[in-house]
Amino acid sequence: MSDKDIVLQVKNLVKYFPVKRQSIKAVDDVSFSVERGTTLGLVGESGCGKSTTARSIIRLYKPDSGDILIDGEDISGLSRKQLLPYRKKMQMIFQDPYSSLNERMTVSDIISESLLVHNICAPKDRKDHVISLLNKVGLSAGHANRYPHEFSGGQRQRIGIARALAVQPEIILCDEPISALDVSIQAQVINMLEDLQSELGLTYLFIAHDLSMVRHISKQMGVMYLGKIIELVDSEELYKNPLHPYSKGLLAANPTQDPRITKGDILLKGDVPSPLDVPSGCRFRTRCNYAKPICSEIEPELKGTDHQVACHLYQ
Amino acid sequence: MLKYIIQRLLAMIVTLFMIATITFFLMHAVPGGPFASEQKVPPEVQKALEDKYHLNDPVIKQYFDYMSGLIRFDLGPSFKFKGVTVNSLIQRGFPVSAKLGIFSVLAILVLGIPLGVIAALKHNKWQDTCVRFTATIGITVPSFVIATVLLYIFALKLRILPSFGIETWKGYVLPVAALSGYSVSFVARLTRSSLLEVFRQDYMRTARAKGLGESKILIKHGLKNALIPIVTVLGPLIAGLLTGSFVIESIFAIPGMGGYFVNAISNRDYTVIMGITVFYAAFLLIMIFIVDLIYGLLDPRIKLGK
Amino acid sequence: MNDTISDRKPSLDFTPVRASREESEAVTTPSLTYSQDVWRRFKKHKSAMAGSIVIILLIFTAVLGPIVSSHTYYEQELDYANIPPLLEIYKISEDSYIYLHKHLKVIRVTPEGRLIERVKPLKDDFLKKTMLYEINGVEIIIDYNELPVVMHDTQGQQFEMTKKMNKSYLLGTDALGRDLLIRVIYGARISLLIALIATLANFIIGVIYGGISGFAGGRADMIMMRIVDIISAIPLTLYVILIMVILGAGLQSIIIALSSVYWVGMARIVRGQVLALKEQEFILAAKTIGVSTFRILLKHLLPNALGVIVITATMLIPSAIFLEAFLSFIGLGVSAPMASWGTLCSDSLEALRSFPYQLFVPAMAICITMFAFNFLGDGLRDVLDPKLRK
Amino acid sequence: NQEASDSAPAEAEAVPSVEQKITFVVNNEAEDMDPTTSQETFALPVINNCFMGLFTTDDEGAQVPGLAESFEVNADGTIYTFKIRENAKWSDGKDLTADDFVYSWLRVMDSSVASQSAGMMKPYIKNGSKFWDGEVTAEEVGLKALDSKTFEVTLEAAAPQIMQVFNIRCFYPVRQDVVEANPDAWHRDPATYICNGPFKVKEMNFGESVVLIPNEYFWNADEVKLEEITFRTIPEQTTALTAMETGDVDGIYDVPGAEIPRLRIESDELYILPSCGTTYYLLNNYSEGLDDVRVRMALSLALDRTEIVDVIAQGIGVPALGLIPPGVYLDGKDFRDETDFAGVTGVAQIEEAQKLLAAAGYPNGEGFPELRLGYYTNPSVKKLVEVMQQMWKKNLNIDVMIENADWQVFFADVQNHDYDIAAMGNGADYSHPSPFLETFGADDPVHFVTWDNTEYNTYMEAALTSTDEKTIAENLHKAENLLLEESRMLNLYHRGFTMMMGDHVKNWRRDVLNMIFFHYAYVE
Amino acid sequence: MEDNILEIKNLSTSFFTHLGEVKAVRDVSFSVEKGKVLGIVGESGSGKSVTALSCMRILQEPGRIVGGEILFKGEDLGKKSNKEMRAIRGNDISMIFQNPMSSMNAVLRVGDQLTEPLMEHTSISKKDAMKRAAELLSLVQIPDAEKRLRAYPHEFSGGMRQRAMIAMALACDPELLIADEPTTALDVTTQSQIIKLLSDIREKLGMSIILITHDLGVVAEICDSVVVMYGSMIMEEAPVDDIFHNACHPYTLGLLNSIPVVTGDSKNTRLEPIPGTPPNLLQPPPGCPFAPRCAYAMKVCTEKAPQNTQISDNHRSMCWLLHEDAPDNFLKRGNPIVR
Ligand SMILES: Nc1ncnc2c1ncn2[C@@H]1O[C@H](COP(=O)(O)OP(=O)(O)OP(=O)(O)O)[C@@H](O)[C@H]1O
Ligand SMILES: Nc1ncnc2c1ncn2[C@@H]1O[C@H](COP(=O)(O)OP(=O)(O)OP(=O)(O)O)[C@@H](O)[C@H]1O
Ligand SMILES: [Mg+2]
Ligand SMILES: [Mg+2]
Repeated sequence: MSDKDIVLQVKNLVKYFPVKRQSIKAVDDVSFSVERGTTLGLVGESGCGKSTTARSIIRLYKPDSGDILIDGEDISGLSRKQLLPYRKKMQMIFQDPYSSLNERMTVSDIISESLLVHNICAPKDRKDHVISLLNKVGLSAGHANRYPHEFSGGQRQRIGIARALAVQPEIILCDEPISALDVSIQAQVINMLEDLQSELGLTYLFIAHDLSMVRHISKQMGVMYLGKIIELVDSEELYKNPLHPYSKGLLAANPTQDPRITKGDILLKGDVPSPLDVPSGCRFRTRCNYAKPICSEIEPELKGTDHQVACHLYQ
Repeated sequence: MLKYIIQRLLAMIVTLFMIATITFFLMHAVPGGPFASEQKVPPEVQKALEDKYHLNDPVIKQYFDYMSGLIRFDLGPSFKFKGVTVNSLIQRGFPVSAKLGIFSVLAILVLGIPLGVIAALKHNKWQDTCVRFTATIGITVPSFVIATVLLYIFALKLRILPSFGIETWKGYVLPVAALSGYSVSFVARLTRSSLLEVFRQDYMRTARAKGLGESKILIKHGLKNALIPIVTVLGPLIAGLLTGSFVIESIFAIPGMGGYFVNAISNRDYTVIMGITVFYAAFLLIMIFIVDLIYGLLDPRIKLGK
Repeated sequence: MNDTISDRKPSLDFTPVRASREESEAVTTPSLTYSQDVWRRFKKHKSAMAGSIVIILLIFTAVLGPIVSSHTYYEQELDYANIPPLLEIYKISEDSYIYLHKHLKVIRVTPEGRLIERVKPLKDDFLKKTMLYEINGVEIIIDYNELPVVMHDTQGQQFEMTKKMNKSYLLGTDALGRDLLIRVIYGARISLLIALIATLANFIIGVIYGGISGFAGGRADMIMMRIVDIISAIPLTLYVILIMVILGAGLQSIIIALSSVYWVGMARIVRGQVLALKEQEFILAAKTIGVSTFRILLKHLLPNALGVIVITATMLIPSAIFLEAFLSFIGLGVSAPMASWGTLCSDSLEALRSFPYQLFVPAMAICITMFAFNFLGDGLRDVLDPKLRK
Repeated sequence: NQEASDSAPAEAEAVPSVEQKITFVVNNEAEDMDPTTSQETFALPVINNCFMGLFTTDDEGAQVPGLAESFEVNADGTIYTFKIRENAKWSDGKDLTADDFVYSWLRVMDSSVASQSAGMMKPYIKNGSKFWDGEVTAEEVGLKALDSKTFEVTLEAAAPQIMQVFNIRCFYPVRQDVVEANPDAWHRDPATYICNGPFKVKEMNFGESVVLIPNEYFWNADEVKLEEITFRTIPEQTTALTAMETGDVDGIYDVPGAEIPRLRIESDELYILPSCGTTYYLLNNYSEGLDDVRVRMALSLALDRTEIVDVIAQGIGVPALGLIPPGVYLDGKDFRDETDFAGVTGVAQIEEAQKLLAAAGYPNGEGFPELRLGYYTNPSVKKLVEVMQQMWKKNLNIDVMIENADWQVFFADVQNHDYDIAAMGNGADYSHPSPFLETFGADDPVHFVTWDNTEYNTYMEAALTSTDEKTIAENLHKAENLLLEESRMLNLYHRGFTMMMGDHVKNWRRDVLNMIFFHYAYVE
Repeated sequence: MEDNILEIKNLSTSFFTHLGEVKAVRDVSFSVEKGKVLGIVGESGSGKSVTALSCMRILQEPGRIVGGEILFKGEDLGKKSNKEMRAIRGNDISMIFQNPMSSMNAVLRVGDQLTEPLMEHTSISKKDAMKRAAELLSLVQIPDAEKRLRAYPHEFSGGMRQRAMIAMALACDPELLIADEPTTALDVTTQSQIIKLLSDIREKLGMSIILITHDLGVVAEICDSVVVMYGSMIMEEAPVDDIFHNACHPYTLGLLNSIPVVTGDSKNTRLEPIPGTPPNLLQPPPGCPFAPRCAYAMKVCTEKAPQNTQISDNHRSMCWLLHEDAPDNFLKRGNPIVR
């Protein structure tokens, strides 16, 4: 891996949320790295810790342990002030295009706030800068003085992207940026993200439920389950040859999008166990059709070179 | 849960202690004293009185004496009302005030909330307008005006209600009306807006889709949710109502607790000021605590102690 | 839809029109800035408009009223004390009319209801309960042995009575014979100022305190809220007296008194709002950008809580107006003869039975103001909140 | 009156033979019901009807024997020997003796008891003040029980006003055993409230009412007719008036000023009585401007006292041209009749006032410093100061700033002489000029007047040490005249007193100080 | 057609807001066959939910049905009194909603909410109702049903809540179930469970379902026929196979093009989104609502509302491109999409 240009590396990231005397193990020892200019997709069911991972990386949360290396520098322990330069390198796009924009600020205010905080350009150029950003995400200068409520979900999401782009980041963490959008709009956003990536050489961490979209955009994919990555592999490979039973289930659950194709049985049954009460050994064993006695005793590690998987079936 | 309650109680005691301390020093910082303002009392008599009540001790000593009494729930003797302890003053006054207060709380329940419900149900209809109008007046016009006007109309002009006292049930009508005017109006408004908010919620639509009748939807689904914000304001409101109002009690000549308080301040009746303040504060804190507990009951999502 | 195709056929035009990207992206609502949009909706919001017009009128009256009035707020005419707005005028002779006051004062008036002068009785017989007056040579006897009081001439002939509006004092006079109208107008200056101060205190202290408490959360929040509890439990009168002793009476003391206690309700409410808002994603977004806490509070959280804040602020105005009356009563307020609405109200209570209009006038002023503020507040909430538009 | 006629038959129906019960309103809960320590007015209705002193009041309000059936005075007027009635008893049947008097009076002068009334007894009684200071023992105080029914009092010096002084509550006897059993609270419990007057206490409902029933051991119990008196506490005067007008109560003190003109017309039950008090405002002669007697006089002359009485006092007072109210008799004459009013009249003398002001260097008010007119939180005082402010503005073209404060703060300021003009007044504890005049003397213990005039002090000294009524009167007149010539204060009006009592209540009495006695009252 | 359980004819619904009339549903007609699943797809704001709510007559103020008929088993629901409607709601027709989080009352126990329709429409005792509720919960595959009845909604996961909602809707064995985006807020895994559940239940109970969604994948899996809505109007109605393989409306095609292809190498195929955003229904475009976004729009499209073209028996499309006078185009020639 050393010859590759790694922009973002996460090592053994752990984030627990204390609740009463217990703690929610939202992210439990997660490691991965992302090459510059590529996209890492992160999928998994609701509550498996995708957002927490992203938020810990961008330091909205303070990780309990682990390192977050941006261009090789660890930012996991930095203070708010020290973080400021790294905020320029890394930005985030949020899931909900409605709650992620302040209803009472104009689009231009929203975008120029980034410019202001980081002193990116002279005050008099700010307006032009905002307009160029808007153009970049497919909006026009005429939109600058409007308020978020005048935009559709897709447009709002573009505003969110423009806000993230304003600081000229290298990495963008996309936390389910399309989940709340209509199909017809989702494609608009995905296309734009792809265009921006090729244009600006951005690196994405892309989080979503929808496997087909993630697969479409990302080079590598990680499958998360209950705070852990259980499979990490090239996305085409994951599609063609998922190893972990959970990945298989996820794939199978994805709608076929063609009435002529009839799907096989659903592999996944039941719900994700409570993160307060993580099963011993392999976390997935409670829903796994292939569970063996060993699964309840020893926690499988993520192993493999190109195709990493954490499952006793392959160890 | 138990740990939570203990934690809350400890916090309450600390708060109470702070309130007592601040009030104590504030009180002593204000000019005058319980015996300092009598025109006809010669200085040596005044000094004798002050000696008798230890008012010539250093303030710090008085403070520690008071606090040690407070710990034993001994609020000391009233300086003004000779032969009356603050404990007995509260013991006598509080039940009277509380009686009025309970009726006012009842008024909130049987009048304030239903009026709010009607207004919400008849959103933007004449009923709604009426309720909003009356409620605004109720919030605007202070109790002393309401009390005086009511007394004039019902006791003097119509002569259907007694002019003072609460010896008979009729006696309660006017004081309760005047006392609860603000709270009823406030709660009516709050109920209305809270209910309108609830009406917008998805589960109301679900209930409708089940084929439930409107009244059932309202009571079972609407009200319980709408009550949550109301309960939060009810705590301090009830504490205020139950501990008595100076204005109402003096206008209607009701021997409650509120009546003494304002006089105690202008008389600098130190122990009474302290006693009633501490009692009220404790009551307020307990009410807030109870409200939190009820809150937890009403809304299962709220886990106490979290 | 019911047109048959054949009817319309000739007019159908099948030339392709390529929708340009610009066009298809265009938002179909007219482009307005937030403030323009708010203003446009505000103009359409009838009750908000009505409320603000009333408030503007009130302010105008408060500022300009004294200029046009022939009376001053302090000028006393003790002879004309307690004259109501509606006069019962008796015609004594062709050119002399009198107004008989409830307290059996006799005042000569013009037939239109303008006061000329007070006439002193020639004789006031306590025991027989009669009074003798002479007006323009006509002797009249007022007999109050039996109620209602009768007034007749020496032959026992009663006089013709008409009711007229008081032209000298439109809303009557107070216990010292001062024009109530102008006093209410002057009162508006104080009471509206108090409303303003209270609102400012709420906005500046309450909102910021509550905002910080809610945003900080955890231990800081706990301590800050306990302080609020403490402030609301400590007797107000005590520190008001202390403030008075230290600073003396006057506006600055009122401002300090109001702003030291008046914001706690607002602080609680803002805190609640901020607690709910701070988990929203736009706050997280601001944090990821590196926006400072203070700016997040000021630019992001508070504007979004504004609707609730405005409503609460308007609800708190009447209690501020009456709190001022109380403060004035214990010596903190503006000094007499200046009077606020609150003091006018409480001063009039003593004479409520004889002269209810003295309460009615300032109380109406307060009520009208409150309705105006309420309308405005409700309207503002609607208008400020773009979400309501969705 | 329509309403009255409506309710009348109903009452007649309900009560065939008239119940001997009345309810009388007091405005506040009594601070202290112990006659020896109490100093405030709200306890008086109870104390006056339950206790009796050496003297009491007859129908005309004149002083007549009470517990003492007779007394003797020695030649220089320093030793009084009282013969206590043989049938004087306590309400529990025990005999009332001279020892009871000795005990009670010593109690008043005992500094550890800290009786607020001590100041009204100890200066008169021989060694009283020394006893207070702990310099002498009880035996040395001029109080002696010669036998069980003979009580001898030795005065410090002859005192002209002593006969009135003996009427004050603190000279009433209290019962040693109950007091000592519970010195602080004996008077709060009907069971221990042992008294000696026509009535005794049946119930005490703190903050609400005190109910009296006849005391069968009262020496004149046969004449007592009322079966029950309820003193009901109603703090709000307007409520009390409402209750009075609706017939819920039978009598009230202190009618709200604003209602008086109406009641004068409508009601037969209103009593407007003179009260032994004067409202005057203090002038600080160290304040700039006020240090000039011409200015002070100008301020005084510019006030229209008749209007003040009419508008503020609703006609229940009398314009005060001097300090001593009418009805104070000395040497057989009404003290006021002899007063020279230094040119002050009932109406304003504007020209005179303007001249004086000009002479003092402020023609037409020019350059006159803005004076502060301080008053305390009270609605009717507020009206008064507003009227005065206007009168000065109109008549003298000077500005006065009104300052309001909580009574305690105000009083502290006055005591520190931090005022220009301050609202004040005096109501007497006994009907005599000296309590009024003493305020301005050097000896006044509560020294809030900024005046130390040797001439004045000499007159006062001469008056207070004399036993000859004529000398006393002469000197007191000289003192008062000096006050008025110097225009040392703004005498405004002599207070009146209002109360209402139902027509059906007969034979109640009041004394010059407007104490109400129901001893022999009855309901018709 | 006797086997139509529900027939909507020319339904129009508007919201009379202070800004003006929002025409949320315009002249919509379709029918649901007995025992079949009808899908309604379309972008957000196209009027799907309002159509459903209109059927149930539970529109909120200021919404009003302004025209058309709603024939349920031949009877016009629009003419029924409120009381009659109440007897039908939750009993003959029931509905489940998009957001299981907010559609359940958070302060009432799941059991209470489940038994509500039972208690309302049948004279069942509380105890029996509880028993039935437990059965229903097991039917929707919630384990430990009896215990779960006492739980509060927040103690359920999203999927469980939605299942509970379904159970609630099934309580009185309705003949028609309207599911308004039942899976939008859920995970893919849960979504597929719910879809499976719905189709199982349909088979088991033989009821008809209207499934509202904007996810074509879901439609493909379960629906028998599909109505495509856009801008408060119906664009196309067809059997599910035709929608995916013989779509005759540019909007339907646009929708299909926006989703990444499941099979094959997705990396090189660029997605083809429909440009632009849906119209504002306060001032809907005069002609075809889709015209402003349509790549093939013609002058007529911007002027006249499109007319109905019957492609086959049960396939109709509303597009001027299909007009006989329209220039020859791909729609007439057949589906251009290669999938
Ligand atoms: N601030 C927090 N406090 C306590 N627990 C939290 C907090 N944020 C997240 N969690 C918990 O951590 C776990 C992981 O949450 P996270 O939001 O990272 O999941 P996710 O994979 O993003 O899910 P989704 O797809 O629903 O967004 C969940 O169980 C959640 O309840
Ligand atoms: N209460 C309402 N007041 C005003 N307009 C409304 C109301 N409810 C819905 N609308 C409008 O009606 C139109 C259709 O809304 P509807 O909810 O049916 O859309 P939908 O197709 O269900 O969209 P989604 O996929 O977002 O649920 C929208 O333009 C919406 O703005
Ligand atoms: Mg997430
Ligand atoms: Mg919908």
